[in-house]
Amino acid sequence: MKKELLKVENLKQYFPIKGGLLGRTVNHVKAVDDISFTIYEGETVSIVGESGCGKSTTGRAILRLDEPTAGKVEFDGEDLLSLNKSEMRKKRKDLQIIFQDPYASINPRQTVRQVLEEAMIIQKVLPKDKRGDRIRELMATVGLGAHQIDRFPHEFSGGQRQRVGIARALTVDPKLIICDEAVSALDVSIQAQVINLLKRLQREFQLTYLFISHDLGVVRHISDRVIVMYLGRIVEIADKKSLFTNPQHPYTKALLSAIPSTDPEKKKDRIILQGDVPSPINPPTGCRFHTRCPFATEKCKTDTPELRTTDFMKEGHQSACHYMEEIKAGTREPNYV
Amino acid sequence: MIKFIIRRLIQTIPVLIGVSIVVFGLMFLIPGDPAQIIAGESASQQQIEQMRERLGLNDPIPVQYWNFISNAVQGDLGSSIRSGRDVTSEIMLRFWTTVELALYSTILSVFLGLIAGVISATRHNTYIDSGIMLVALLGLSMPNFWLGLMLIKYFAVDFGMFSASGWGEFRQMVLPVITLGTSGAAVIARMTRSSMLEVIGQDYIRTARAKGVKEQIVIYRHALKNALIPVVTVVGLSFGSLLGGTVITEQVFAINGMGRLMIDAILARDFPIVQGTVLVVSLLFVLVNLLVDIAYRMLNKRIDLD
Amino acid sequence: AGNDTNESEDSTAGEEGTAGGTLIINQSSDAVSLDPHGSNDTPSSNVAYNIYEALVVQDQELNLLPGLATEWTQDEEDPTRWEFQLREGVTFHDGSDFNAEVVKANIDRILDEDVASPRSFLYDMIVEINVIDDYTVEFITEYPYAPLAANLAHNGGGMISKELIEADYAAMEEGREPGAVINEGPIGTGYFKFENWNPGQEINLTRNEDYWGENAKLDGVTFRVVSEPGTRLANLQTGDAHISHPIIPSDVGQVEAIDNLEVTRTPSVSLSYFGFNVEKEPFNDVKVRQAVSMAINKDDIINGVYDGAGIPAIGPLAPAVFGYSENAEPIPYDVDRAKELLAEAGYEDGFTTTLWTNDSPERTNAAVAVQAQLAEIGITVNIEVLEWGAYLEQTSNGEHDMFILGWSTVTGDGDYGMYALFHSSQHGTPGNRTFIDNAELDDLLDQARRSSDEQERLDLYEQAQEILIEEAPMLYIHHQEFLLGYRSEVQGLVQTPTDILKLNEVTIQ
Amino acid sequence: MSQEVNTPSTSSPPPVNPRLESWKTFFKKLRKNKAAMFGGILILFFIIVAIIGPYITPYSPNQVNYSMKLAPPSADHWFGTDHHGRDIFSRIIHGMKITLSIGFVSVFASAIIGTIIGIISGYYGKRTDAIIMRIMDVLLAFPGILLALAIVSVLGPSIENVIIAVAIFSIPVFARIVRGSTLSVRKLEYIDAVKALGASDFRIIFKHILPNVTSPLIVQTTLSIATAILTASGLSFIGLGAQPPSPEWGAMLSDGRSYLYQAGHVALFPGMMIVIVVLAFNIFGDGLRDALDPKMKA
Amino acid sequence: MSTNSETILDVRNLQTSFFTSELEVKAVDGVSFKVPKGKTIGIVGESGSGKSITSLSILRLIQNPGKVVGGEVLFNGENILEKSEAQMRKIRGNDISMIFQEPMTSLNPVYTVGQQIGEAFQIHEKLGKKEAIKKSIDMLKLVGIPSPEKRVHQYPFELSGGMRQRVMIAMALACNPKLLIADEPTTALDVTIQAQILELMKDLQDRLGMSIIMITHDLGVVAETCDYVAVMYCGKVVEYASVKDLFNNPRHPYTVGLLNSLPRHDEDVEGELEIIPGSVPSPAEMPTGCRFAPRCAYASDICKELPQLEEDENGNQIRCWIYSEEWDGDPEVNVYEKRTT
Ligand SMILES: Nc1ncnc2c1ncn2[C@@H]1O[C@H](COP(=O)(O)OP(=O)(O)OP(=O)(O)O)[C@@H](O)[C@H]1O
Ligand SMILES: Nc1ncnc2c1ncn2[C@@H]1O[C@H](COP(=O)(O)OP(=O)(O)OP(=O)(O)O)[C@@H](O)[C@H]1O
Ligand SMILES: [Mg+2]
Ligand SMILES: [Mg+2]
Repeated sequence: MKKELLKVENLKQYFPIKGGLLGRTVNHVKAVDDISFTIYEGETVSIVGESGCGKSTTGRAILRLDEPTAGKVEFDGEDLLSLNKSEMRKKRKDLQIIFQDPYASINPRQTVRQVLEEAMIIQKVLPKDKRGDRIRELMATVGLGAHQIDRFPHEFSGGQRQRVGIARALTVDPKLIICDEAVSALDVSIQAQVINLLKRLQREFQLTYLFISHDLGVVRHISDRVIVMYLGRIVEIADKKSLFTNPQHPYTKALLSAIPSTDPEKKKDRIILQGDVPSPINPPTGCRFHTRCPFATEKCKTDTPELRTTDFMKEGHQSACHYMEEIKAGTREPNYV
Repeated sequence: MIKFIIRRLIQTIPVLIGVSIVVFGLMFLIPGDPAQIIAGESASQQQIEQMRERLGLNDPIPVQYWNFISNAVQGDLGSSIRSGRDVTSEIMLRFWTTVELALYSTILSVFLGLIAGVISATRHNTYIDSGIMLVALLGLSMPNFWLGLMLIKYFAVDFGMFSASGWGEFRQMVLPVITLGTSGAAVIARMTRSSMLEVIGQDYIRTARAKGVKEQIVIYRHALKNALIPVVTVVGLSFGSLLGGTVITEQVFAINGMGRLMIDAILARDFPIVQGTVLVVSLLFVLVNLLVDIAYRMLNKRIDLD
Repeated sequence: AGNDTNESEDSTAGEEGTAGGTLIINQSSDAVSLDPHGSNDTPSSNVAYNIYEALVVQDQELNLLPGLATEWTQDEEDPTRWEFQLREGVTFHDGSDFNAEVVKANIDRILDEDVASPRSFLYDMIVEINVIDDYTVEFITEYPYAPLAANLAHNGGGMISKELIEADYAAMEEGREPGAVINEGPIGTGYFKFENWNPGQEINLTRNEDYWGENAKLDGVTFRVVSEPGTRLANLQTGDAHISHPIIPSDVGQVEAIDNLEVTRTPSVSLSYFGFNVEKEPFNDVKVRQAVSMAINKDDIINGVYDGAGIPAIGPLAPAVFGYSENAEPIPYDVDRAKELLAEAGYEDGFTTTLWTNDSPERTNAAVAVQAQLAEIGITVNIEVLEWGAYLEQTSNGEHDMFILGWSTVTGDGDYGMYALFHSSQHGTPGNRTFIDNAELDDLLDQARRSSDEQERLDLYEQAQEILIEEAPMLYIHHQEFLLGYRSEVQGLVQTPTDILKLNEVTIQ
Repeated sequence: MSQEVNTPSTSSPPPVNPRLESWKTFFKKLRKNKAAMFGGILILFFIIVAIIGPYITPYSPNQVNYSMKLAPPSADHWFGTDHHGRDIFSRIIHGMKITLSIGFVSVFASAIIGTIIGIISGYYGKRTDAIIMRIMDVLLAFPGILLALAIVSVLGPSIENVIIAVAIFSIPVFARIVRGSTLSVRKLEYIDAVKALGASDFRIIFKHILPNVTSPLIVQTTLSIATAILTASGLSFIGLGAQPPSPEWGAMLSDGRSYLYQAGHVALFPGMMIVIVVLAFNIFGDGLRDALDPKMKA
Repeated sequence: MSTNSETILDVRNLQTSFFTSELEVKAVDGVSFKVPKGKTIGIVGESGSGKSITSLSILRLIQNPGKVVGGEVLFNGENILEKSEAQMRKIRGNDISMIFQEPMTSLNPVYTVGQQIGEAFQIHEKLGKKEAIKKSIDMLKLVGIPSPEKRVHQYPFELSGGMRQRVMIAMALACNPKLLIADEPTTALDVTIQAQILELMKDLQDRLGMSIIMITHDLGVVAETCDYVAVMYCGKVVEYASVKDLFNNPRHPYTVGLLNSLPRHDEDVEGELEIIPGSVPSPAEMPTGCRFAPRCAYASDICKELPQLEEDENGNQIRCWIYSEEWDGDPEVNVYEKRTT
């Protein structure tokens, strides 16, 4: 019954680092290093993870905004990477992205109206005379007033710009939207409006989201499944409930424990991660998390753990840790110093 | 980047071949016969025929081109039809003069242009701005001969500060450099101004200010570097065109440069010299533009040339 | 300070200047070649004149005087045979002797097809040169040719060291251009020696201490290239140069107003003219040509365009040229008559024509003046400016209607002044760009060059000029005056009507 | 979820044509810019003078009168007379049309062509860029006079052809400037954003990159007008362009070269007019730039 | 508000407007609050309510066509708005520094991050270039950027969103400012890094007595870091309270609505999130009275008049008629009851 909408296989994205006066390539940033996952039609999959672990890069690579170094991206059964330019252009109607940085991603010389209208023109979504109404409707949808319609991006606040970005992505009625920190700059009430809207659209039009966010509250609210990334790799993937209630990977656990609480009185016992944060330029060998993992052993330094599932995990819940069982059983003590 | 440079240098070869073919083609297209020009208003048919024979002008054009190019590859650009002198030595005699003249003028125009442009931009829509831009436009619209002769009249004849002609000594270099530098300075000033205006409103300028950076540094470090791309382009263009075409200034200040050599040769249909100078100038142009592209990358690492 | 036309000549006789110093002459362009056989332009001639000498010399009035030849005769019996007696004891700057072999080598070289000298037309009637003895040489011409001596006086007949000629030939074997070696180190017998040449910039000459005659007074001469008239003037003012050769007419007033600067005006042997293409309508009708000639007020043009520097031309020859006729009746300035003539020719409403000029400001200005004057008689003239190379080619192809050119009778002989311009054998490149073809005229010109009798020649030329005025193949505008600016400290300067500066007597005070 | 938020805003403003609207704001900004208005009015004035001026000049532009040669400015001859005794003022008025069209048409033609070439080159980069830019290098390095001679010999002498020649000379200039700026904007994130919408290259180039290179483009265009007029006058000497006695300003200026010292006004007035025209275009260009800049105060 | 502790910044009735072609946009319309020394005050509120503009006004970095049209900003008792540009420069970056909201456009694209952070050291601590870079590396390490020695030589576009934001933070913290204005400093950071950064700020605050203005939408962050909170709506402060009071006893209807909209991370809530109905009024239709009134469930007649910011005995402030004598609506109204989370 579930239809595979997006299938990412062994995706890699390496950026060259240029050094020296003459800019030779001295190294690579392995921003995304061999990840695979599937998104089914009508569901919301979130990607969470450390900043810089390759979330945005994944999104961009799927859309071919940067040509991936290697891998396969299948959308609706079609291999996106093999499409030629004009085929890809048509495909883009179905695949949209809300950029992380709303200001940088809007042409500073266009008013909101122009931004939205352009999207419609490009994908020919509406006849000319209907566009004006649709623009106002979209504006209202994201909580912007009609009086702001002819304003330029720099005349908006950060959150307002982000809403322009959201409206733009919605304009063309896509099937899949990659929401890169789409609601992070919004105040909670607007955020709530937008999230409600996204969910409603999903219900009505079978929209699919790849939701990149740091706000685990939002993630928990909106997702069906969650992917946890660390340093260019997927370390855990599970349905929402399973992940929040039964996290397996030590990194996931650390992440969940760090969520700030809205209760000023509540003191939390956070898992404070030790050690230097490694860099994707020279990622650690073996398990990439081993440099900071309280459970790490010699094995973690040499052997790369695969995503796998255990009997105490729900179906579809996978995690990449050598010691899930031991940790679960409590036979492995964290070695905090 | 080294690969890039090497690739660009390799690209000069088709450029030079292209230039030489076009020059060759055009030289035959346009009316005028070197033999007749050398002879002047009168020359018997037979005499002209003799001269054409001697110069190899009666060969089919492809043969002539082949002769030229096969010699050129060996570094022999032939010899002048008019004077019989070696083309290479004719060019080398003037090469450095022209390069110096172009270089100094460019330095002057960059210096003046940048300062004027920046001041203008920071004082946007004030009297200072308008004043500077007025001067710049005057500088631009003034024909070189006019400016040159005026400078000569006042600074060479009346005040005796500088020489009116020649090249080599400081006294001789000042006036031509000013003459040539002025219009370049004007263009650079205008370019800098408008480009700065684009940049000054950006967020990162605000960030710099928020750091407590002195306004001067905000302008000259943070804004200017971002604004330089079009400026660098025009600097490259004007430097390039100075290398190829300073004829009027050279004439006014009696400077023995490549510009005049080239124009005289064109007018005299002295093919070998024309070919030689055009090739040298093209080579320089390609190099200058290579430098410009490298400068782009230095200014903005996001510009990816490979 | 102002100077009048002939004062320059007097200044030769002026107070003795002190010897020494280097004279700096600003020229408008560089010498093309210092091989006297290899160039045909005034700057080259001007420099070369000081290095090389010819067999015959012309004085101020273009009289022929002994040069490297002490005397010469044209055989009365066989007018194709000439004998020249050479000066003895003359050495070249390289120390080699000047003798009959040298003369033969030089003339042979000019006529050598491989050298392709642009001067060869001056001597191409010579079929044979015989060395009689060391200092006697015999020329055999194809037909009797009276002006030979005058032609030999031309700078193109300058004598080059024989060794140098041989070296030059040797270099030609190796693929170098003819004249390349000579150009690098010219060697003649003149009162100045070549020192160095920085092409495009300057040529330096030093005094020849071993000159056969009286040594030059200057230590040396520098010819500098300053093409901008304003800069030449500025250099003159600042003392960076002694002579500006030339100054432009519009600067005369200014130079005269400056204390230590002088101007000389030298009448020339040159002619400026507007040619008609007599093969094309409407200029194939002599009435039209006459009408145009009558409609032009030459004085207006001379004053307006040339600032008075010159005299109106009646025919093609300037007064100083041998063969000039004082009796020739000019076509009058008469607008009414011009209109009548036009009407007679069937153009009562005038016509439209084009006038070509090359990119010289003076010629363009003259064109504008003529255009305005012809408008008065209903002729609409469109001016087209052509670049020199194209101009020469297209006018010699006869593509023009009207055109402007000049002619300088450098040998000072009527043959040079008329043959190439008007003989029907000379259509096109050789000089006859009006394409006039008049049998009677041809005959006169042929006879005149063959006759060895001066008076007969003068008569023939007078007839020729009458025909030329009547036929009006061209509108003779004026005979230019050469304008020279110099600093007062320069003394003893002589400029010939052929635009040569004689420097042997010059001193700097 | 409360529906109020999602329904179209109740106070829907009257329908407006958005494009018209943005033009309106553009013109509004332009109108508010005093300098731009001044420049624009000057240009308009020149155009009017160019059209009706020739009917109202005091003298015929080609009226030769050697008795009045090089007369300084006076009540009779406001700008004096030239070396043919022609009234410079009348000549300037008559020359306005031809001069403006040379300056204007050639610059606009080359700006348009050069911009297209430059944007394509900068946007596609790589091979395309290399080939286009090398061709531009050839064109730049090429002696203009040779090209001009070729044009006269093939197309014959005419005003149109001088415009063609001048335009060809300046194409590479525009191409390089535009390409440089294109290189620096093509990687910006908002370009990615429209790409993600499926915009064609054509749209990206003309809608998103072009507006961001307008500023150097406007500067270069307005400046080139001066250069074009001066270049054209240089070409008239080899038969391209305005032939004597045409009162084209550049040619008048060159005529004055011989009289710079004793009758400076011959060169001064045409020179001054060129300055004023160039000034007008530049001021107008600046205003245009400001009006196009969304961050500039309206 | 505790009047006994020293106040480092006192914003009084600050007004900033943008003069656009049509009308005046009053982005900040009479904002007042105090920042006690060594404390953190949070500013939360409607997106577009003027939080960023307020902070920019404090630093006097408002650009054309914007203008501070009224009010006072007392920093250590001196009105910043009256200082000369030169004096202002000494304050900026050194005494008061700011983390901007847009990390991409706020970083200069043509300089490496090291150069940009190092500049602050060069200006205010007069360090040489090399030392400045060294200290920049330290700063990058401090904000948790991996392999800082390499990153320091990278350009902004080569970094991820979160890294850019941390570069901004490093830059702002470089010279140990007395007052830090952090405009959404952690939106692009994952929670572990966020915790680390907040820890770092706390640490600096403890060590150096730094005061912080924390602008954020993340109420969790507010709860964890702030001592006081100002809630803004439409260019005005509507509520100001200690963090405890605000979360435990929010009084303004808008504050309550805000808290209700929060998605939960600790339990699964099915269905939609709660929202505040209605939308923000446009400047043209700005109500003359309480600006929230059109969306307020309790609004009554008196709300057509503008309520004043009233301070209660705890130093908490509220701009709402409900808490005044004149209240004409339901006298039993209890806003807090509506709280759902
Ligand atoms: N240049 C400008 N011209 C006109 N209006 C502007 C300009 N800049 C900001 N505004 C308006 O000022 C108001 C306040 O903006 P500000 O950036 O302070 O909001 P904010 O509270 O920081 O919002 P966010 O949380 O979304 O960042 C907004 O409504 C915005 O539209
Ligand atoms: N154009 C680029 N050149 C070089 N490195 C890059 C480039 N773009 C991204 N990177 C690097 O790739 C890595 C992943 O970046 P990405 O933007 O995907 O992170 P992210 O997971 O989205 O982080 P954040 O949550 O902070 O936005 C980072 O280390 C970043 O420095
Ligand atoms: Mg990201
Ligand atoms: Mg903000």
